[in-house]
Amino acid sequence: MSAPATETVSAGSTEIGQVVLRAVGISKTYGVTKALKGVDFEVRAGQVTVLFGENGAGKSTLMKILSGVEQPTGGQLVLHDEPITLENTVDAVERGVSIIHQETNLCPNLNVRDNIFLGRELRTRIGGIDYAGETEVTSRLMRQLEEEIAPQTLVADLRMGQQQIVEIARALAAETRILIMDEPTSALSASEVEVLFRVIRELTANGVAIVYISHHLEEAISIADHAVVLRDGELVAHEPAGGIDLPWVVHQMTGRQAEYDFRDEPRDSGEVALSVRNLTVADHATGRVVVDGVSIDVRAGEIVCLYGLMGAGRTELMETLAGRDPMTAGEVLLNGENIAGLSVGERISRGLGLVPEDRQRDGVVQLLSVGSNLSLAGLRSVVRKGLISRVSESGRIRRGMDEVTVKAAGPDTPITSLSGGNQQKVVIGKLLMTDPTVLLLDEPTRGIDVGAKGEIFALLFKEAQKGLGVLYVTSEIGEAMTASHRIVVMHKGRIVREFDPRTSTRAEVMAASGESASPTTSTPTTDQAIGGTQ
Amino acid sequence: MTTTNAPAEVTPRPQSPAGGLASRLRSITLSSALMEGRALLALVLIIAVFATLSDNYLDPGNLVTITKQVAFNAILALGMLMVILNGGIDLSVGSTVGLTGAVAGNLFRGLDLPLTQAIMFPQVWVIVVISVGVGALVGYANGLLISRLRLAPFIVTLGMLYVGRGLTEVLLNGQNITNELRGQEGLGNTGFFEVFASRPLGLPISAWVMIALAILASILLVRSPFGRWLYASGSNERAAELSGVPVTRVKARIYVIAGTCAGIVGLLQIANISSATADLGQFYELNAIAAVVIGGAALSGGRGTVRGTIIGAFVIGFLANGLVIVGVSPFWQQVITGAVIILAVAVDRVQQIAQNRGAARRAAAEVRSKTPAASRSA
Amino acid sequence: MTTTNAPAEVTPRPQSPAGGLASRLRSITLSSALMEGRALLALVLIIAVFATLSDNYLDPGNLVTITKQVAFNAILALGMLMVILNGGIDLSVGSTVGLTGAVAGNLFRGLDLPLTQAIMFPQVWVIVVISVGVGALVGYANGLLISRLRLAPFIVTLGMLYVGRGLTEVLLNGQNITNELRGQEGLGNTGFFEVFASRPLGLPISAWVMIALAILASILLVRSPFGRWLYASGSNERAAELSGVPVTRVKARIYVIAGTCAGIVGLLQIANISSATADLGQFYELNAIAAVVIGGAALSGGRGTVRGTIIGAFVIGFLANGLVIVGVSPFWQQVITGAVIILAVAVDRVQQIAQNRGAARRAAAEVRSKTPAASRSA
Amino acid sequence: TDDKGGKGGGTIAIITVDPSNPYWKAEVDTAKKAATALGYDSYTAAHGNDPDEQNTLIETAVNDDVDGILLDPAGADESIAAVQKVVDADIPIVLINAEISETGLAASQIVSNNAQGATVGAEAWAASMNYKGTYVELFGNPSDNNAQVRSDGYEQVLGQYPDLKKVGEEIANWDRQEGQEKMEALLAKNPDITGVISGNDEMALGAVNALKAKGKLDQVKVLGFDGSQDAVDAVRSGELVATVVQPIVEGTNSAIEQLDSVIKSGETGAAEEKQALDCVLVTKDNVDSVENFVISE
Ligand SMILES: Nc1ncnc2c1ncn2[C@@H]1O[C@H](COP(=O)(O)OP(=O)(O)OP(=O)(O)O)[C@@H](O)[C@H]1O
Ligand SMILES: Nc1ncnc2c1ncn2[C@@H]1O[C@H](COP(=O)(O)OP(=O)(O)OP(=O)(O)O)[C@@H](O)[C@H]1O
Ligand SMILES: [Mg+2]
Ligand SMILES: [Mg+2]
Repeated sequence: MSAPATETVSAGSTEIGQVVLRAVGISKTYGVTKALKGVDFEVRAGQVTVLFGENGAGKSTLMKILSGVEQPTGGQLVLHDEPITLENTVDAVERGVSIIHQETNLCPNLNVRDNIFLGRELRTRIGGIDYAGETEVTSRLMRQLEEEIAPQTLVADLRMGQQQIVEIARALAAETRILIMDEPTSALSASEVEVLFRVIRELTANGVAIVYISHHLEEAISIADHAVVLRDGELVAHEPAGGIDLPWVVHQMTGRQAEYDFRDEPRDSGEVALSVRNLTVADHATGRVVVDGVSIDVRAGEIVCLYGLMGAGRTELMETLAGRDPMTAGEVLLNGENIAGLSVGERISRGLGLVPEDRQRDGVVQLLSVGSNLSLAGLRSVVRKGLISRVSESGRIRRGMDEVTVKAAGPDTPITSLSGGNQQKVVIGKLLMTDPTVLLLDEPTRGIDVGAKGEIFALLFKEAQKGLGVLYVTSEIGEAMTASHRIVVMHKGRIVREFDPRTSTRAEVMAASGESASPTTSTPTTDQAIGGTQ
Repeated sequence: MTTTNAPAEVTPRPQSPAGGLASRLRSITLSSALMEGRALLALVLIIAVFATLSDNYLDPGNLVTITKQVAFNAILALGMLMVILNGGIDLSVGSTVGLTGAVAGNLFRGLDLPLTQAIMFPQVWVIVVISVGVGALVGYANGLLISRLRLAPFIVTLGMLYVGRGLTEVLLNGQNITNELRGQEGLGNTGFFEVFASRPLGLPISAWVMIALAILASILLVRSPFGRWLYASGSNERAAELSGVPVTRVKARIYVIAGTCAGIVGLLQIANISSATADLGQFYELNAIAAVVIGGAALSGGRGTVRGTIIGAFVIGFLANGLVIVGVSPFWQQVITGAVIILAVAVDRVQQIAQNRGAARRAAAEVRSKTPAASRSA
Repeated sequence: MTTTNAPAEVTPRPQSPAGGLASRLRSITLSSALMEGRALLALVLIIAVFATLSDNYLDPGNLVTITKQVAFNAILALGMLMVILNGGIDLSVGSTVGLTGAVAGNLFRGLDLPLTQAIMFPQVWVIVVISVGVGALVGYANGLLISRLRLAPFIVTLGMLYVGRGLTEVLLNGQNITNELRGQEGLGNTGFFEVFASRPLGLPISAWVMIALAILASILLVRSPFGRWLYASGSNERAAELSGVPVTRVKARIYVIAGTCAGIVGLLQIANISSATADLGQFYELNAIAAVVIGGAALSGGRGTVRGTIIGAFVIGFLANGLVIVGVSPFWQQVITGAVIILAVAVDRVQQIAQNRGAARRAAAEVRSKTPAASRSA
Repeated sequence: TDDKGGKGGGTIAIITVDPSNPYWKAEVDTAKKAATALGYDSYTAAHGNDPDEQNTLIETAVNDDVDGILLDPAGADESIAAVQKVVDADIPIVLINAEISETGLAASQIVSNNAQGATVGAEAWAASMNYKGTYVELFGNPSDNNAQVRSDGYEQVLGQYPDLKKVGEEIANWDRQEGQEKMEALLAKNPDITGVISGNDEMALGAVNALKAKGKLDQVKVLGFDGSQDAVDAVRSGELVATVVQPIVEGTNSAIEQLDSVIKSGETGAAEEKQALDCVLVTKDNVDSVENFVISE
């Protein structure tokens, strides 16, 4: 305690369970938003501290401060009992703190090796890059992570999940004593998650401290040594892992008992609204078939869940249905009309729209207000004599905001100031305002907290009751089981089976998707999703 | 009905449409005022400086001169604004000005009809339509290449700059066209100057055209679906596309608009200088871009206003005129113009940085005053 | 020692460095071949066309002439490549060429020392250092404004274009500097032409400088961390920054490099035309940008190579020379140059689209042939 | 009409083409000096041969209520409207160097006789070629009337000699470096030419550079135009066979004198409105009498 500064990184002196990094009274303000309000937080050597919290609770902000990405507006970081300030990420890495970001932060034009060593190159004697050395390490890391990615593969050519693996490898390549993982598994397949958890255990065994964030609550609980819950920028609970379970976590996160279970009578009697027949899609560049003879029907008022692993081809299927990508073969009927060859806009006006997978890239228009985002897709309906009627537009926007319950100061609020969940509601609302017959949603709840998830599904079921057909993609089995009338499982571009969620089990559905039934979680899985207690 | 925890319980706020509109207008004014603030500031500064240095600067006559001059640039800048809102750039407008001028000149000189051996002299309105049409056509070619083939606007329009300039020289063949523009009674093609060099109510026609086009552009951008689509696709093209915005069509159209504006300026300019010359319009694109950017638009797209653009054009016009009136050497005029362009965009950045610093300081102070224990405890 | 995942404990795989290098070279060749393919194609086509049209085109003497002219553009293009890799643009390099030429000319004319009443004549090497330094300084100013204040490169360098051109005219004050460049024995400032207009081994010095700088740039881009940082920050600046890449510094430096290249070209050009003139370097920036883009670089940053850029510069040079040799009317030369610029970037896009169509067709055919039953069942 | 003028004070606007070019620089410097000597303030502006810019500068000067304007016009037809504006505002204007195609507007037009200059230049050059051989021409900026006038003047003379054959022509925009590059390419195509005629000195000097580099300067005769100092030096050293000097300094001096006279008395004192400034041929014989556009003798 008296002379701590000299040996910050040499972890030999730290014992398992000892506090290595402490955040004291950390506050962070963005303009008017108070993202963190005096949070005290501890990271322990050789243990996994899991951070829970709803969207916008401040998890990422806290982690960015711990890793030097952002500077706090108040409070103090203490590393090995020494007060420190982290000016930037380099500072943090030098002190042994690395972070895997929630959004992948890679350069697509560089190869895997270059990305892993970017900013901390291995040098040759004359100052050039030691390519041989870097390639060696990269290959070794890929073996460790059980990914067959050649070091010189361009990152642009990798799947999202593989990119996440590269992010993880990059953190491992640094001499990390404290590793922060912000949603590392959001794009990983079950088997990849398993590998990641193995790596985490190896690291902790060697005294590395891990901070872990995930909205896959069960998965997170299974790896936790400590659970910390943030709510609205404040730390509301801190418990050793032994004493926690799912309902507790949800309760702490939301401040209330979670309750969503939308299981319902099957709706196989309505009219077929969307009919997909033998749809085949080939990748533009390679010509590889990614969607292979898919046939699905969606009836009016029916909510169909398209379940599958990452890379099953679901996104391609959805984007093809929406009209962004051309289809190679097959036919798509909307209300009996063949809509092949129509543009995205024409499909929207005929009643078929897509809520895309990547909200930031494809969903929100950043420079437009909440209101203008909401009215964008249905703009044609507020046009009078060639001009936008302000009265009818603002009327519709208000109704839309009420309908999807967007929490925003008003229609003129910049969309970027909303939390992820609320942004997603705007994107959904935007399409609902076009009076669709069938709504397509690709991973509508990705990166969204429990409360917002419930609200989104509530909204979908309400609309379904009014006759909307819904086809949505999810990778979360709990969601598939509790929030659909029918589950369609896709594997390697093909529809492999269909399930009635009331009569089937998680294990069956997961098995069909090609993954092992109970891969990562040690908690007993019940079909009661989250906090089924009523 | 089925859900329990949906925030549907939010009591619907009793918000009148009028109130909504007012607040909407307020926020528009506020955000655009911020954007245009620096341009207005620059304009006021420039006027103040030169008005004290020269008595004749604010002469009504001189103001009319400046306005006429500004009008040409402003009309081009309006087209350029659309392109820049889309995140594009059009380097070819200046060369299109020259080309349309040359086309009009050649039409006044008469069309050699290949078969009949006769020369046809189109009427003035036909000439006007064809010339502006040529401008639109150049824009159409740009738009096609940029939107369909997804080529970089910078390169396409750079190439078009050369093509247009070359064609202009081919058309003029080293000879300016001057007297022919007056037309001849016998040929029925007189009247060009009477319209295109007229001064209704004492203001040059170019100023009127600028005003008309600015109003048109405002309506297009603020009130029409096309405008909304333009802002949307300039900010996030992929998202706009998935919202049903015809992004390719929007992108193609704006270059047509820019080309059409260039065509109009081409006609106004040959009337103004009463001659079609080969280097008419050279560097106009740079001035137009400068006007748009000084007016607060972002070159990355999605941000910019008609009003800012017009103010930006006036900044450039008042500056150029003031430098001449004050008698600054032509060499130094260039230096000062360049410096002002940089300053105009630097000012609000510096201001912004200072603001951020101030905000951070205030926030830090607030936190300190609230949580003294925490910071000491470390 | 204590850490588990440190790269130190890598079991050294018995991989010969040569093997690594070879595979590395292979992968570089493949991906860059795709990028540079169209440039090479254009070059070969141009050479083939003009060689059949004129016997003198492939004359060794003419090749040397072309190479000399290409060299100036290529040196500028190397600097421009760095800027474009970063997603920036530098419109000021041409005006910097003129400025450094004027500075050098003035130094040859002698420095009026303010206090001593004497005129000092710096030695040639001092002149060279100062002139290139002025180029670097202009670049430094650009870099500072762009990286620190985060201003748009287009606008900053556009402003700098005016400033530089104005200063050039101020320095020359309407007088070309010609005879003074020779220096005088008595003043100890002779020898400029002996170096900067020399022809070692029959090739003009500018060509040698181009070769040297190309090698240097290759090493910088491919072998040094700076190069990796540049590619990284050009493609995803935020990611690069979070990885610890000093993105601001990288950005600031590349403009210094571009300015330095412009300074070198300025010296080479005044030696080449044996005079410092006021409009030296006009439009050079456009040619440099065209070379970089024809060479396969993306204006959005992160993509481009030294080899492609050099090829791009040769495309432009061979084309310009060929058009003159074949006797194409000067008016049409511009049209063709513009068209080739557009074509060069359009070709690979069209090819890519065709490829995609082909791939899709093949996939469709495959699907049909595989699952005849399925498609019938619908 | 103007009381300020009577006292010899007042302001003269000097509107020229491009003072970064030595020729116009001499014009501007002379005009300024002469105006100052007569007790005027003066300011200079440049339109760069852009009639639109000229319009603006003229209007600005009119608004500024100057007492007199010296204008080097941008185009014979294009400038009429601009000059008319000055006349309408009752401000005296004198044109220098180039003319406008209308009389009765400007007080006087003191015009370099480009056609005559081209003829004397071409004669001298043809003689040095012994009236035979092949040659190429470098052409100025096509949007500048003088480029065509000079080219026509050359053609008028050289067309008389059937043994002189033009084998190429390129635009080099009055620019030395462009002249050099175009010459290099022309040489590759026509390695055996024996002559080069150029619309101005800058392009001619560029051609000289190219010829020197190819070691062909001694077998090729080059003709310039303008009489710039560099060109005069080149004539002295034999690199150019001739250039043609326009006595711009004399012309400008008398232009300012006439302008002063109009301001003070309403009369120029000259017999004609249009006064031709005949160009003077500069060859090795008289090269020492020319310095900075001033012809002593
Ligand atoms: N750069 C920023 N500017 C303004 N506000 C921000 C910024 N970053 C975060 N915020 C705000 O700070 C709050 C906390 O955000 P943070 O990203 O830390 O949440 P999170 O817990 O990680 O949420 P999620 O689970 O969605 O990732 C939110 O209200 C967010 O809108
Ligand atoms: N950029 C890419 N380059 C090469 N292959 C790709 C790329 N993106 C996707 N793929 C491949 O296309 C197939 C379908 O991917 P797609 O993204 O549609 O799957 P998905 O089920 O939606 O998964 P995710 O949830 O990750 O989006 C997979 O085999 C995937 O590997
Ligand atoms: Mg987060
Ligand atoms: Mg997907």
